[in-house]
Amino acid sequence: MLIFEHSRKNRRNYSQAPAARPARNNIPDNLKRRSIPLLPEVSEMDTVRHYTRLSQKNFSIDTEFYPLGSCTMKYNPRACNALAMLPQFLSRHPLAPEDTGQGFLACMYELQEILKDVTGMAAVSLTSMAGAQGELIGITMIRAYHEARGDTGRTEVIIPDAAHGTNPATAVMSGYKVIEIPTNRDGDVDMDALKAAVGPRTAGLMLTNPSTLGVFEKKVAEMSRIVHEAGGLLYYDGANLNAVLGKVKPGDMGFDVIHMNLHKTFSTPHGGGGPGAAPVGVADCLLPYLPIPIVAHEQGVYRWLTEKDRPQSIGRLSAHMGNAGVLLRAYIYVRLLGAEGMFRIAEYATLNANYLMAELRKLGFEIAYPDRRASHEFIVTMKEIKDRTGVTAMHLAKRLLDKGFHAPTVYFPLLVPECLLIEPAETESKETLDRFVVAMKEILDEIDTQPEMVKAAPHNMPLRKIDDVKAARELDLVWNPAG
Amino acid sequence: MLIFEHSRKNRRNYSQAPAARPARNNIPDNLKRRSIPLLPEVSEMDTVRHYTRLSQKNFSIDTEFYPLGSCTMKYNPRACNALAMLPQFLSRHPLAPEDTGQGFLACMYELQEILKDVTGMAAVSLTSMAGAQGELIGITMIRAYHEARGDTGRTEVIIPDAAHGTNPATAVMSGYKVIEIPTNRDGDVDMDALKAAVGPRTAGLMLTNPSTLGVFEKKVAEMSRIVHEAGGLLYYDGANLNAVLGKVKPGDMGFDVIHMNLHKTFSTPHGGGGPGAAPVGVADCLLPYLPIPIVAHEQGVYRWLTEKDRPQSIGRLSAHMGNAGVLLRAYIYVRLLGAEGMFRIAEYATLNANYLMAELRKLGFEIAYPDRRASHEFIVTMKEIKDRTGVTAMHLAKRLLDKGFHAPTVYFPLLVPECLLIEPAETESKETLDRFVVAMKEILDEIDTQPEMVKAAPHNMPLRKIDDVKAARELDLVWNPAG
Amino acid sequence: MPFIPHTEEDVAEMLASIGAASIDELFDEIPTELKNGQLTQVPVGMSEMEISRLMYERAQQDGFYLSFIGAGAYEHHIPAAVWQITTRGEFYSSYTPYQAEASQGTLQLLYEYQTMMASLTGMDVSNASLYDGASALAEAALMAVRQHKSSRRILIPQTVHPVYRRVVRTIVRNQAIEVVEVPYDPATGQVTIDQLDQFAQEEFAALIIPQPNFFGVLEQVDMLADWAHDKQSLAIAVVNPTALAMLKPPGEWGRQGADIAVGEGQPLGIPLSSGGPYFGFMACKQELVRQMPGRIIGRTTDLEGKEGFALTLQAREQHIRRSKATSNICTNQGLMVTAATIYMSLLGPEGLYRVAAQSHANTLALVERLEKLPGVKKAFHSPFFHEAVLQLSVPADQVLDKLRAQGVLGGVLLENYYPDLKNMLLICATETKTAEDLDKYTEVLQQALTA
Amino acid sequence: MPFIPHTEEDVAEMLASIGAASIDELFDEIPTELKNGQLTQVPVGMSEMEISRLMYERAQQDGFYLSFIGAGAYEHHIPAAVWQITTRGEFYSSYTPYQAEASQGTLQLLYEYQTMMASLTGMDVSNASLYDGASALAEAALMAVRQHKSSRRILIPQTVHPVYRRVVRTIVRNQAIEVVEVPYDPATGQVTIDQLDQFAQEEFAALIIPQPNFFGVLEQVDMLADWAHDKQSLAIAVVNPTALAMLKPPGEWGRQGADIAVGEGQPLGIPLSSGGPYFGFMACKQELVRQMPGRIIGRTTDLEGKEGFALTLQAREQHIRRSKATSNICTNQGLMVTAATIYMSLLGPEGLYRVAAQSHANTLALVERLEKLPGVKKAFHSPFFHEAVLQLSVPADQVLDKLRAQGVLGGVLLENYYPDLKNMLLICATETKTAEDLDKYTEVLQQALTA
Ligand SMILES: Cc1ncc(COP(=O)(O)O)c(C=O)c1O
Ligand SMILES: Cc1ncc(COP(=O)(O)O)c(C=O)c1O
Repeated sequence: MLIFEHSRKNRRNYSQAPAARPARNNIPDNLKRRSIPLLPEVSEMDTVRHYTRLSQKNFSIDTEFYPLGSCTMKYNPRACNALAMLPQFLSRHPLAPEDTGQGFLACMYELQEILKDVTGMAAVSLTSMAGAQGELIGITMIRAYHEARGDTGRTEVIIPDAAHGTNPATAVMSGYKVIEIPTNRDGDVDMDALKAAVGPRTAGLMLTNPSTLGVFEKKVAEMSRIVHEAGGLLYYDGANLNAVLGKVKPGDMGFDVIHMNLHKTFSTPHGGGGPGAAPVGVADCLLPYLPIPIVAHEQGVYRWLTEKDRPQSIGRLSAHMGNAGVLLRAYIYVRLLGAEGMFRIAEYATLNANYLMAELRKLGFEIAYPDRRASHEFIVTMKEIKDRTGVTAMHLAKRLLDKGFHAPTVYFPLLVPECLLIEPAETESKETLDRFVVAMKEILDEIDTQPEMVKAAPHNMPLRKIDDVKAARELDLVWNPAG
Repeated sequence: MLIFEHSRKNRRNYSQAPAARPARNNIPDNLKRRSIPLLPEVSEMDTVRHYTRLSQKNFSIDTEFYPLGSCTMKYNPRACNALAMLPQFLSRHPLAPEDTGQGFLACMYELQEILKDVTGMAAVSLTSMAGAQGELIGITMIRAYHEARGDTGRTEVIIPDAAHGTNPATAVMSGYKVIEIPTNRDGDVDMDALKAAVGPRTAGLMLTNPSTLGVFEKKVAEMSRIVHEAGGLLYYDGANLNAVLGKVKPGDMGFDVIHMNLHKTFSTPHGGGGPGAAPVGVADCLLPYLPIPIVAHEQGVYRWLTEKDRPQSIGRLSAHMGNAGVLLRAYIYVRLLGAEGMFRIAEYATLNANYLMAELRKLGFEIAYPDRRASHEFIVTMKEIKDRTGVTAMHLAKRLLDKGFHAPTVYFPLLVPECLLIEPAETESKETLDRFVVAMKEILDEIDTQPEMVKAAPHNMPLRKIDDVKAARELDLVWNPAG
Repeated sequence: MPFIPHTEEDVAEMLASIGAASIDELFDEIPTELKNGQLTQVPVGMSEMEISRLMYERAQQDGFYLSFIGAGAYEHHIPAAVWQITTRGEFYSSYTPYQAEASQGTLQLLYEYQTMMASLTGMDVSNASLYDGASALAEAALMAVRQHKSSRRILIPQTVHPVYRRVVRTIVRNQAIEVVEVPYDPATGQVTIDQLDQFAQEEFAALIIPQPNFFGVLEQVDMLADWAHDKQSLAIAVVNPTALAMLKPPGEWGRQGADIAVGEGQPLGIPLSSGGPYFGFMACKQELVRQMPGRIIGRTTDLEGKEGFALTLQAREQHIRRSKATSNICTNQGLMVTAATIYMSLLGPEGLYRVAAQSHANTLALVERLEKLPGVKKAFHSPFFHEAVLQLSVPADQVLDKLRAQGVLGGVLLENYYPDLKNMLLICATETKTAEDLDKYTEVLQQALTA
Repeated sequence: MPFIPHTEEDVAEMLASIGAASIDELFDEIPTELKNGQLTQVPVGMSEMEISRLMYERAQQDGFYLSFIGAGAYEHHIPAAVWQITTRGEFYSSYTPYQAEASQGTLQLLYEYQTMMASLTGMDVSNASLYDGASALAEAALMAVRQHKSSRRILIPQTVHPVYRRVVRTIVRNQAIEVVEVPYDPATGQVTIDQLDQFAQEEFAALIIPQPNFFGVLEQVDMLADWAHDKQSLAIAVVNPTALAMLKPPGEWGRQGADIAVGEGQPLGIPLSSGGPYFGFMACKQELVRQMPGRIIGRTTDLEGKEGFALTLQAREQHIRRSKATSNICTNQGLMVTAATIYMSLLGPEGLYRVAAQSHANTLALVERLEKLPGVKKAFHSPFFHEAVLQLSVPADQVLDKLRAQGVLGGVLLENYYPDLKNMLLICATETKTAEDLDKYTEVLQQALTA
């Protein structure tokens, strides 16, 4: 039932609004609203009930194992939420004077310093509100760099075919042409293709390392040399930083600019689709172009750097300073972890992934890159199974839901057919992984004995398989009281 | 799965305890613990996941209609929870000096004054932690009153048969003998029986009004006269105060002492079985005996009255001052309601009950007291249905669960066979009541067409009917790792 | 009409169905002379915005302090997860789990709680909570009298929390049960065998044994339990649950173990909150289980044999047995036990041990620092857990006032409870206190003593 | 090892299964020279207890103020239910709802959100959020250019929030889109037809129309929308969602209505929180839906015909269309939209109207009081919603400092954004302000002006 179907004309929540319409109203008649907006008229209790019940229809980290590759679904510590929501933090206006926010700004400054250290970059801006925006900032800075040098012929950005969709989308949004290069059989970038692609039109290369194939790009140093020699810069998509946190620093790998998804590696919640935060780090060459605001610490006082301090800045990407509350959560998380905790994340995320890969291999699942270590994730391909039985990666994914596990990422990266990208994250226990292996074994058996049942999954969820073809064909995007 | 089954030896939550065992330990060897207590060793995430999932197995006001008679399951405003849990309130030590708690004490004092007004009593003590404890306090005060007058022959407390179980249990716990008196066909106390029961041994009468039969005891004034003339005092069990809040005051009905369940009428949450709070109000005659502490307001300062101020007090019932946090929630609730809001509660709770009674009667359900108005609750008896079909009140209750409604109270009060005590409360909308009526209609049809299915309910819950006979016969009260 | 969803049309339709002309008519069975409807002390309703502002202001007024007060309620770190889960609507707004199939969440949790508490206390079984530690002790006394049959007297040391003793007296007095107090040794702050032996010739249903006692001092629990059992009395332990992570559990006291263990559950994840809601715990030996008051949950199966949970032994309870129940208790402190169960799960055995051990070590360290100040000495020469009594050479109430002016709540004035114990402070430093906090206390106390 | 559940035995068993000797060995594909492992700026880990104390201290340091700052972020009462539900684990810790069957909670909520926003803006369809108001405006500009095809120029009045203009420029510049600014009438603080007509001969993909504008002033939106449409430009509305409860919605502006409406969602139940996370909303006409960036949810059915919800029109998005997507946006602000949806449900149409109307009335009342003070006058003679600009006769920065010393945040210095507008304050009084608050401001401003 939709919230609108609980609605009844003229019902009101008396506690939640001023007691009466005020007498004074100076809005000119021609600017007044005449229609009543379609907001529900529901009691407070029924609102609470409706949304509490809706929430129960979600899978989530707090209720299920969620091995969604490339998404780093790990535990979001409850302390981060509680402390970031202290009333003083929540009530602080973004334009309140800096001297009324020294406590908050201290957290932001320290977070910048910690992120610099962890990534090996020269400076960090916290402003970006998600990975894709971090990419846009990064590529915009690369453009600013070339422009500042009068190097205006660079119109291309090179991107491996395994890259996340945001990479090519960002390059285009930044006004570049995308040059896609292939991956070799081992899951590494094809070096010959890279060499062939670089040239005077190369503005830069975007790379995820470990890549979205779940392997570490071993020749990253050589790639860096090739691109730099061609006059391009290197962008690091830090979505997979969790796999190497503290162990390998993007700065040491030769990257000029990076973003890190705090909503992955630094465990801020995904919230059903954000908000995230994706601070951007730069090497010295890009320092002048960093977006504002940035927190400075001068004579014991924290303050925002603005355009005045940073005349070459590419500018601003949000009305204020980005997703401050998300940054606070990440700050609390890193302080809980401490330096030792950082390394351990990478270690145990990697251990979990390699263990799960080993166990699934033993069951007979085909590993896409069988000769490689898993980073914090790995790929199973269902190609052979599909050819044999007709059961696809998506069928298996839906059947996993029936067994109380969220599905892995399916059909990404695009180059591996019928792929399941599986990322268990370090916060899952061996027992949970073992239970997942049991479920995968059961499904493997079911595929043999009752493939049609598997194809018709899910069976135990509140709804059966949702018809998304119909959703796109018969667009129904807003509710209409007329029905 | 039990939390213990997620446990693994030597697993720890590093964030939740000091980083190491301290070096110093002066506990003598013979007083030290040698065994490791059976607390689970589970990660923070798995703890969160386990208890989040457990919570989802509950019905609750926030998820379902819960017409549990005598329990007043109404909306517990979320603001009450949020504001009572402000960190300063939570962190305040009960023995912190009063001048560090004037904000808190102001709330308590104002709550006392409001409750006095609402009940028409001379004074109120907030100390009692639940209805049953309020009763114990009340009867203890009655004893103190008689004792102070040297009136020591009074050994009996009179209680109608419709009374809640706590009433007779309290009387016995207070050292009295219970004299039970019957109810007449109309649901009122049998006045002749009352007259016959009173006498020089009568310490008092305990009465719920409206009674647990869902009707208003019309002759309450006469009952008061009879008991008082016999030298006894009148106790008001305020569990049903919601039905008459502000409309009729127990003080005006002639009661000498009352308790009110804040966890019913004043909407503090039930929490799966408490905590509650049940302030006790007294008429002048019992004033000296009130339990401490009580908040006083003197020269602009709030302070606790102690035994020194109140030498005749019966004493204390809790280590501190009762369930302070619950009282704060009730305070916030009454301030949200205001005077107008108080009356309205009684009005709409009564409207909902009478409407539901009328609709169920139309369906063919038998109303136990068909000639009476419902107070905020009413009784359906399944006697005829049971005799005809074998389907009992309990069967119907379980079948309601299947349809997403919590069951009414069954088999209480004891004097009505196969009873369903139904209390919808004022916060439910007409639409919800109508949906409940539809469900009751469906069950009525099912009883005719497929009684065995109804008897085997529930069918749609995570578990089928629980075997509570086995629970009592093969006692399993603690988990044993050996199995 | 806050929280009332009815529209005018709804009301009209409902009245029509009932066949009444107005809502007022529904009250027509109430004698007119009883109808009042005048509220003079209830202010007009506020919006949520308005009450929020008021409550924030009052909370700000009360502020935060650096507190060294214990005396039965203890400041411990509470993991954020505890209350975020506990206040989920499904726990917060559900009733007592009478309908088992619709309450498996609460029921399973309570069963887990029972298991944890039974193990922590070293007893066979636990109930699912009582109101608080003081009333739990009173219930234990009543239980002992029911069990013992021949004596209606309870022996209670003066080292038991004074308010607990007061509560016990208030409650048991009605049933003509006599409470006899045992003095303590002024040098050690403990009950000794000599003091007990004054009562050697008398019969008692039970001896109550606190561990640690109100002074924070550790009692000779083995000796006390054996003394009780030697004279056919029950031994009732009243214990701090945090301390049990370090201390011998009641079930192992003496040759037979205590018969009943009760205490205040607040240290297990419950905020101080000006004194409540907390919860009382009670565990006992198997043979006493049918005498136990309060809810008890049993593990059982459903129709199809699947594991499930239900209230059990309800024949002890008022809603079934009415005047023959073991107690009148009905609503108890379910939500607090929810929090405590999550707290214990998050801490685990090692975590709880460290909390206890760090609290112990902090208090040791604090006492050591303070003892070095001129005019301060320990009042009792006994081992203590995480509280200790200090004897000051100057008026202690004035010292406390001075500390408070510096933002420090320096402890409890013992004189309020023991009129003879002049200028003594009961102090406590749990694991929440840092070395700087201890220094701060030392510093402000030094100033207060010299100023 | 915070948040890592592995015991030593687990690790040994797992390594054995993998066939590796150590965890380190799992990193053997990483070239040794790249391995670093030195962290010098990351402090040692804290326990939750320690970080809690630190964060409480920092929060206390920042404190509370009586604030009259608006300028794009507004203090409104947020019902307690909003965030108690929003932070439930099932909303808080779930991912983007790719697996529809396991995400019906989030999906249905977003569909409800789309319905509310489409209606509030008077548009046909809404997406499920963008990052914030400023970036939403930039996306709208890109969308207009995509749609318009022949012009790559955007016309934007200087009455649009100055930072929004900066963000638009940062983002669209990469695609060689030109941003042209329209001046405003200094007397009214509005864009007039005269100013616009300077650009009558040029081609633009879109005209951006703020309502209210940055000065709080109401623009002549019908005229502006018609002007844009007359020259085949799109009309992009950038609006305050609270104001829409009172003001004509973009869908009804002029003869055709605006084509795209965007804005900052923060006023709908999102805490100020130093600037984020907020969310950007975007609604548009049906014919533009395939140009819209961001997630869109559609209602559909399951295998058995039951109503269900799913992400739809994914061919617009980067994860399907990669370089041909309408935008690179992926993660957006889902949880904020969850809060906003609950907020709008709790307020309802009348509640939101009253919030808007009371904010408007409070600002009217405040401006009236302040205007009476010598040295204070209104800067613009136009109707305003809940913000207004005051011209002071003395240095405004010093006045603000004096107010702050009294606990009052007196507004924003306009000079920071418009260097020509000296000694002007942009002030705002939402429904959270009482008559006493307005008096307080009046009083401290009077003192500041005279002292
Ligand atoms: C590899 C990779 N890059 C970039 C992104 C984009 O990050 P965001 O969703 O925060 O915009 C993602 C997100 O899933 C990703 O997995
Ligand atoms: C009529 C009546 N009296 C007394 C009580 C006991 O109140 P409590 O459960 O708060 O002890 C109840 C509780 O259900 C009740 O319904």
